[in-house]
Amino acid sequence: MDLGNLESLKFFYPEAILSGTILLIILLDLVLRSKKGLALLAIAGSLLSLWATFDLYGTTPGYLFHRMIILDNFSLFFKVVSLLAALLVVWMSLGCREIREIQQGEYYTILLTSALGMFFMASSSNLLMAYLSLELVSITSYILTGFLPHNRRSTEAALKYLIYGGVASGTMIYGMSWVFGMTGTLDYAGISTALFQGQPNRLSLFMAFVFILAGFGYKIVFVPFHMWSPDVYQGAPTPVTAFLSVGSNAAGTAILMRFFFPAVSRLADGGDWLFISGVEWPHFLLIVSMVTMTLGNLCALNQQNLKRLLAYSGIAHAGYILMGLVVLNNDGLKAVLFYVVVYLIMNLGAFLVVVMVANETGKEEIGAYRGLAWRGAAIPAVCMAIFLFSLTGLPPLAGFIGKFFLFAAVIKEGFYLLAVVAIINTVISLYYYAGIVKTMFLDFPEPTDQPVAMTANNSLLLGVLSALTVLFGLYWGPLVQYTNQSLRFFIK
Amino acid sequence: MEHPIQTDYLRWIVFLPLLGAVVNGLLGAQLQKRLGKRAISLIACAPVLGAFLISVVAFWHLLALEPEQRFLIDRLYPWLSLGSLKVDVAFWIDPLSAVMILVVTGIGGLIHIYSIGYMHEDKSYWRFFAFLNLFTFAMLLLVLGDNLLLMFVGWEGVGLCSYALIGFWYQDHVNTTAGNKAFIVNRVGDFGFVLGIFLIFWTLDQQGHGTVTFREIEKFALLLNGQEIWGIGVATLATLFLFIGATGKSAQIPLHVWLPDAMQGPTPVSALIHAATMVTAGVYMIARLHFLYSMAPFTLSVVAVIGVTTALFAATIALTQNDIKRVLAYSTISQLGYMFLGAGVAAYGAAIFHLMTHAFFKACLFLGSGSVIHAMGGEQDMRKMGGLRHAMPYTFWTFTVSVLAIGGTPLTAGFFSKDEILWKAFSSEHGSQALWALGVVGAGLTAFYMFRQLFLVFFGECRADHHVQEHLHESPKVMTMPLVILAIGSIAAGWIGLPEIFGGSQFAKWLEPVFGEHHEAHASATSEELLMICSVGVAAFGFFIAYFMYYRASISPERFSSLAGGAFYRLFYNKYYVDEIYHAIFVRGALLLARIGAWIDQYIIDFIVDGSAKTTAFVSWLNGLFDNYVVDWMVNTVANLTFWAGGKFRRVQTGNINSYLYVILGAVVLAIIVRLRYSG
Amino acid sequence: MAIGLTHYLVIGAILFSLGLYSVLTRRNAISILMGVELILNSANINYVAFSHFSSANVDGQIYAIFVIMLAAAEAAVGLAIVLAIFQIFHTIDVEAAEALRE
Amino acid sequence: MDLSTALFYLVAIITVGSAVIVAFSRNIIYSAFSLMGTFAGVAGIYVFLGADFVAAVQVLIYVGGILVLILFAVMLTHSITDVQITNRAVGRIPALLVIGIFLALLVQTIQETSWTKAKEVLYAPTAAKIGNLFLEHYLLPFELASLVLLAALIGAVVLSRKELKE
Amino acid sequence: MTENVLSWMTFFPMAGMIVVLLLPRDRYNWIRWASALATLPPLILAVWLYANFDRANPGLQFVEKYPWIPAYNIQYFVGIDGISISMVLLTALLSFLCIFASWGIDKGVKGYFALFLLLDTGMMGVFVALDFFLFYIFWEVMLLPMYFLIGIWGGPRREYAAIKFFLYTLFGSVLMLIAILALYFTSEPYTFDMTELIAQSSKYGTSALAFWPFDRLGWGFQHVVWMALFIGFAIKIPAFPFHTWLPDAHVEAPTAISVILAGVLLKMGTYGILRINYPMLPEATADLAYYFLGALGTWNIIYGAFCAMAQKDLKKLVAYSSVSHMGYVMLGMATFTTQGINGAVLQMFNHGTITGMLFLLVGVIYDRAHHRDIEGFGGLAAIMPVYTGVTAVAFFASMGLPGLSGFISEVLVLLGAWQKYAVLCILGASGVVLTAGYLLWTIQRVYLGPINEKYKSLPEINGRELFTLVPLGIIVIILGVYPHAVLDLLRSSLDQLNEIVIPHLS
Repeated sequence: MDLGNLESLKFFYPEAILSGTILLIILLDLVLRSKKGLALLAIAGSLLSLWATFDLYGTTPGYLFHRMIILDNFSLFFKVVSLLAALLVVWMSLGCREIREIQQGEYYTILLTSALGMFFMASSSNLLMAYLSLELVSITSYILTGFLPHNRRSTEAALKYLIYGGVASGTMIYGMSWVFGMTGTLDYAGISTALFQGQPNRLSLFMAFVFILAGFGYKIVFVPFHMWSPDVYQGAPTPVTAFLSVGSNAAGTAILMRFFFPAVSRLADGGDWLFISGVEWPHFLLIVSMVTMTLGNLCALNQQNLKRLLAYSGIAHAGYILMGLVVLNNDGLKAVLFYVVVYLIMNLGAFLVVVMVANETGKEEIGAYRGLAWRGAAIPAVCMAIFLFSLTGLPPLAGFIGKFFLFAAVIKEGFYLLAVVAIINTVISLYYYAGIVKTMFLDFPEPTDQPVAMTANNSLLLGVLSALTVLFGLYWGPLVQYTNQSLRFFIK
Repeated sequence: MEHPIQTDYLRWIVFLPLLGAVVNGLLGAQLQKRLGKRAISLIACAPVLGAFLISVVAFWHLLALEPEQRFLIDRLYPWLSLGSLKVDVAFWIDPLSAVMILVVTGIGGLIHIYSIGYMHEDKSYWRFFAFLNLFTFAMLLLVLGDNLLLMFVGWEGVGLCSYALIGFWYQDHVNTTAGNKAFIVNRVGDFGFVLGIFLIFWTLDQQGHGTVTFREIEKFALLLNGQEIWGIGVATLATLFLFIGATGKSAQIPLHVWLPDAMQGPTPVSALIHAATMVTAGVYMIARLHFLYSMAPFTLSVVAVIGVTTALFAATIALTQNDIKRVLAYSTISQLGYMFLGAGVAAYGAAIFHLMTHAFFKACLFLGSGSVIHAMGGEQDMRKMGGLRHAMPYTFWTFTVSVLAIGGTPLTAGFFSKDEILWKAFSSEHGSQALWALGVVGAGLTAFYMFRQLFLVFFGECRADHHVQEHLHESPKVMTMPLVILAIGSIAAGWIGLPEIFGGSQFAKWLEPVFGEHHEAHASATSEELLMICSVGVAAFGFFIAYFMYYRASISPERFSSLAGGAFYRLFYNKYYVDEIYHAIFVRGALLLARIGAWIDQYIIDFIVDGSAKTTAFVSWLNGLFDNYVVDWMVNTVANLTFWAGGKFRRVQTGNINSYLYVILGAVVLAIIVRLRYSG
Repeated sequence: MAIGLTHYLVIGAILFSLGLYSVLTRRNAISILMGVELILNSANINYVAFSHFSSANVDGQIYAIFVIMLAAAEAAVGLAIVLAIFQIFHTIDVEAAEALRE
Repeated sequence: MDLSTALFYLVAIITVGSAVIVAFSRNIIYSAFSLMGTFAGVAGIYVFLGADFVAAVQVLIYVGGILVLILFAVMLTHSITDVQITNRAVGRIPALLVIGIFLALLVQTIQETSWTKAKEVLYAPTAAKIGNLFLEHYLLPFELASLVLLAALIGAVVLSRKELKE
Repeated sequence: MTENVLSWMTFFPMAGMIVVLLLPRDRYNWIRWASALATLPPLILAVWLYANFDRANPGLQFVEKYPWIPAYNIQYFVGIDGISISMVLLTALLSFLCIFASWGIDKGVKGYFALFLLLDTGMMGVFVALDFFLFYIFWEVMLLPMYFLIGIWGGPRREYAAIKFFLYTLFGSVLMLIAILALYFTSEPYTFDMTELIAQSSKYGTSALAFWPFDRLGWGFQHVVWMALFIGFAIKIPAFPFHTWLPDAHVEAPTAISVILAGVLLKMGTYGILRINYPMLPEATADLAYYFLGALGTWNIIYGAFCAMAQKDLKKLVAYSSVSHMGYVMLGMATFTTQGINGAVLQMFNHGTITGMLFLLVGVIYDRAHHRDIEGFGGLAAIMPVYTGVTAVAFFASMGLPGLSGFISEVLVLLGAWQKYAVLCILGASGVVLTAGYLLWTIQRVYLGPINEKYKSLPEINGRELFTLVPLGIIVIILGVYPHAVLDLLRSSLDQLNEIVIPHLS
């Protein structure tokens, strides 16, 4: 299926609905007094678009808009993920004090725009679209990061983010230009055929890929393109941090998979992916993965600021996700998809608790969590423990299942070294996650620590997230089925 | 013997005392409050006497049978049956064990009765009797158990009771220490014992007859011939292992150290456990497994040598002791030495005979000393006694009789039994003149120190202070009765085992079915007489020296004690410093190792563990260093420069971007170079 | 020799390196942004050159146009942020404000 | 060596030279201005490559837009009254080193790479074609770009109108 | 109920946990009784199991098998055989008694009992699970409650102890996860079903791997997997180099938790080895367990004994005595003789009861005197005769006195050991002497001697405490007199287990 512009429109509902919502918000922002309505509107819009997305399942996959974007299960999956991220983050923002102090109209606009950008990142089938969508997400992210007024941290973070983004995407398009030069086309399918028929120069191809990885990598936050994340995560308003940590991470994974798997590798039987021989991109990624998880965990060890700590743990998890990619095998990719969902849930949950505590104490340091369980916030504390242990990867929590599939893929392909490194990392990570749990439960509050109350809104969201974390830990059958059948690329 | 006669009453011999122990142990405290000490003593003594009666019945039962049929068994239930290991809880009785149970229950009963009087003031009366009963139970189990494991249960059980009774007055640190010593030393012996069991079992198992029951071991004993482990004959090794156990229980060198300290316990305990019964378990065990020992001549000689050495060794120590009970303790050790000498020359019958007679007179002596101590108000130092014969006639006469017996005065039990052993030591094919000679010397020493004790305690002037003298009194009937009976025993018991020249030994006949005929090269009767006279002479010599020293005081003890500048005296008096040496080596050594182990745990293993954690932390700290230090440095340098206009703009963070970008670019370049280098 | 694809690519490479260089060495946010612009331009040169020599269509040129557009957008945002910082530092006492990493 | 070649080299030198100044100049104002040279040079190169429309866009947006923005920023953040206007850079030597290696690698690779060759090299006015493509084949990216610009617009407003809130 | 009795036993406590969570926070007694009621049914069912367990059948019994995640062939598969039955009984008993031992907890009562019940479920699950995945889940589920129970309700250094325990165990279990997956992907078709994996044990290669260090060691896939699993289990046992978490954890944990730790958790290590390493990787077992495991066990015995001797803290002493006693289990397992392996499993059971008693007793005195310093007591026998009596039983059982359960298992283990490696047997037997040494010394210092004026008025042990102790004491005595009460349950399965490994012994 290869549709032109007009024919494509009827497969374009989700994007259309989302864009409509965005414009609507911009308009209403001018007239509406209560900004709460905007949030609800945003939620409604993304729900609607979510429904539309699910509605698109079952339609024959294919190209839209003259081979600009692809409609297939893979893109649909990531659309769902980014919508969920946006949805939950908007919900989270409702209960966040930081957000109440800023211009929410613009805030929600930009947030949804970013989500829209992620749509295209997941579905672009063309170097140009890839670049555009990436930039769309990036620019919106800069803005979101710098959203807090008169907060130098936020602004500085935004600046830093911008500079990294600029350099990274610049490097990326330079690399893309080489690919273009070697294949004479921007279209993924074309690239694939050209690469596999012609005899492209291995070295230049390798360099081009490394450059491109710079662009993708700083979205997925892996070493050495990770440096921005701690500052940005710490500086940005917490819901934004949450959004970046799950959303742009997922979108980056999507675009990376889309480019490196269907575009420049071939699917062999048995679900293995053959890469262009002589281009040791997987080896590069293998090392990157190990370094990433190790560095992330080590840095996380002595962090005092929880957002910063979660940033580093996010880096580590990027490393885990890469594990699934380097095995060049469908099992690995499936594991990655599953992990993306799980990570979304548990990480958002963790950030939600951060928001709840920050609402009351205005602090993000671990000290603010001293004896949380005994300060009338037993439930958030317990949920936080659940999320953190799930991040560590302990059964019977979702995180374990995610890790389990990743390990499974790695071991099945016999990457034992990688597995061992991952084990050691798991143990290290337990150390700092348990450190937080210790502060919440094993330490007892000082009289100075004010109690933490919880609003209905937040506790509802918290309940949902923690319930999901446990549920997917015990019965993940349907979810894994969904993620598995989401790994369907449309290739022609 | 192939078809043992099943009975179902033997178990009661064992269980009656257990019953008493359980009742007293669980309810004793209450009963004592409610019903008083009488009830306790009734509950305690009745079962033992009951057991005695049943034993007598069993004895008659045996007598009624043909000699080679004399064998009853009472099987209860399978205790352990795993693979080839099949162990029943079963009791058996044959002439040998019959003798033992009669001794145990009989003398034990008497001592129980004696204790009623002796312990009367003690407030944890019930506890004492509970343990006494428990001990009787364990001892009977040891004797009647039809397999090595069951015997081992009794073996350790008696150890436990002796531990508990030595430390009966646990408020005093000395007593508990003595208890620990006894238990641990015994444990060392038991350790050997167990290994012996294992060795026997597995060796027979290889032959397809893995077993630990005595009868079957006897049946298959010959299979052990020619079996070797570590180049040593299995029979030899096994018997040696078991013998380690025997040395522990029976206080032979090198494990004798616990017995003297064991005198810390109440005197009846010393009498029952540390003289009459428990300590003879080793001898009994060897007799029980005589077929194995007879297969291992080397072991036999070891046993004999150890025995005679111990006999002399202990005797020399006994010469110098002043504590009335310690003297008896050492004499016990040395008498046990004689028994082992007997066993060592394959004269098991003689050994058992001496065991029995010794049970009588030694119990009598201990109980006598007990009644003395009782009268002296707890005083145990003989130098503070003297002239008690007027104050306590019964005690005096019974004591004298048993001293005569142990001293080997002709026609007393001790005379016959000890002489039997000495004769066998001389004449049996395992014996030798040397063994005999040493034995005789020992006999002389025995006579000396026993009479020394007699004179010091009962003759001459009383050296105690007035307060004590006023309270001197004969003990109550309940205490003197047993003394009398035992005294009679220590004369009469000998007559069932007369030497050949006086018409042969009933006792030996009785044990024949067990040990079989031991036809030793029979030297002429005259030589036996000669030897007998010789030993009697030596004993008499000992008696006279004691007489002149301590009765007439015409020879001053210092004459001897100052020999060789008193070196010998000090050596004997300090028990050859064995305790000190052991303490230095074993106790200290163990504690040292313990400390080392704990140290390793704390400082090495944990160090490694924490170390790995620390390194991780360190690495992460290094990262932090890079993050915080390098970058902050840049930040602050940068801060002043980014927006030059700014005192205002200090510490603006864009600087670290560069360093980060360095890293990125460096990594990329590196990757490319590596790529070129390795797969170009 | 005739001017070929390589010449253009080399120019692109040089610009790229110079951009990276200034990004590496500059301490000044704005200068770094300039460096980024250089990088983008170098990429653009490549695209146009490739579309001229390699592909018989104008895809490359279009790509370049988009890049320019986005560069403008990015520059706008970036400079807005720079100004924001500037504003903050006019209004806020820097000593009071705490830096990102403490 | 004919005229066009010479011309090309001239443009190339302008481009690279001014880029060098951008990178190395100690004075941010100089950098900013010489950036103009680079942009112009690049536009010239586009002309050489027969991309007239792109060249035009380059001149309009870069020189007319971005550069002005940058200069504004420089002016706003540096009080002109100040005499000496520095633009210090640190760690030049290591940077030069790394970059040097990097450039060498790039050039080497570029030379030994076999880039695809098109059949015929076209020199035709491209504006019309590009316009058509925007409305036909590249419609979606076009719309997307507009969305990006919208977002950037809002973002710029949000970010820079902060001082108004007070 | 009877057809899925094991599930009931496993999940009833969890149901209890939910009830407890619903109860009001400050109704301590409600919570306590609720948890007691939650742990009672498993105990009753355990008795029922004991009655209805087919002793002749070496195979699995009371099996339940439902698909769970069919896509990955993961099942809910539970069942017991001779290897696990004794542990199941022990778990049921100890968890019930420990509820009463925890009566004194007055801080965060609700949380404590909730976690305790969760822990109970986890433990029971580990022993009944026959699906590797399920096994792993339960295995890890125990970690969290344990961490909090030690960390929140523990002693002064509780945080250190808790995190140490946590890290150690997690490290082990992640290694185990790797091994599990390795086995999973070697099986054909992929399965976590232990019985299946055992049936396919021939698939796991034993030829030496090509790369260092395995080429040197001559280790094949099977050996590596064996080692990975073994380390995971050895940490729980705890075998020598991995044991240092134990003293800390024990000393800091509240009484009941120490009991559970020593009584149940330690057994999981040895249980795992018997359940998984032995039948699944027989050849590696033959190569590695033979001598290596035996020597390790012997070393544990002696090393633990010496460490115990040096301790000043009563609880730490008991902890190290566990290290020593678990050594017997390892030695027994390594003998591959009927006597040895039966003795080992019996020793697991006995150690559970005996050490359980010991920790309870330490707890009793700690509640009264508020310290556990061995030197700090003395003469307790005169003050608390009953307490002392019970203690004596426990201590003597622990030093293997005949007539008490400890003796049987130790003798069986040593008997088995003699046949395979006499030297180790001799060393191990010497451990008995050492044990007697430090235990008697402790008795003397704590219970005997002159009365310590400070504690003249210590109250005698109370009914509740006796209620927790007496049943264990009775079991200890019964098993000493009639060991077949338990041995009969084990024998057939363990013999079968031996049969699997013995053919591979070189």
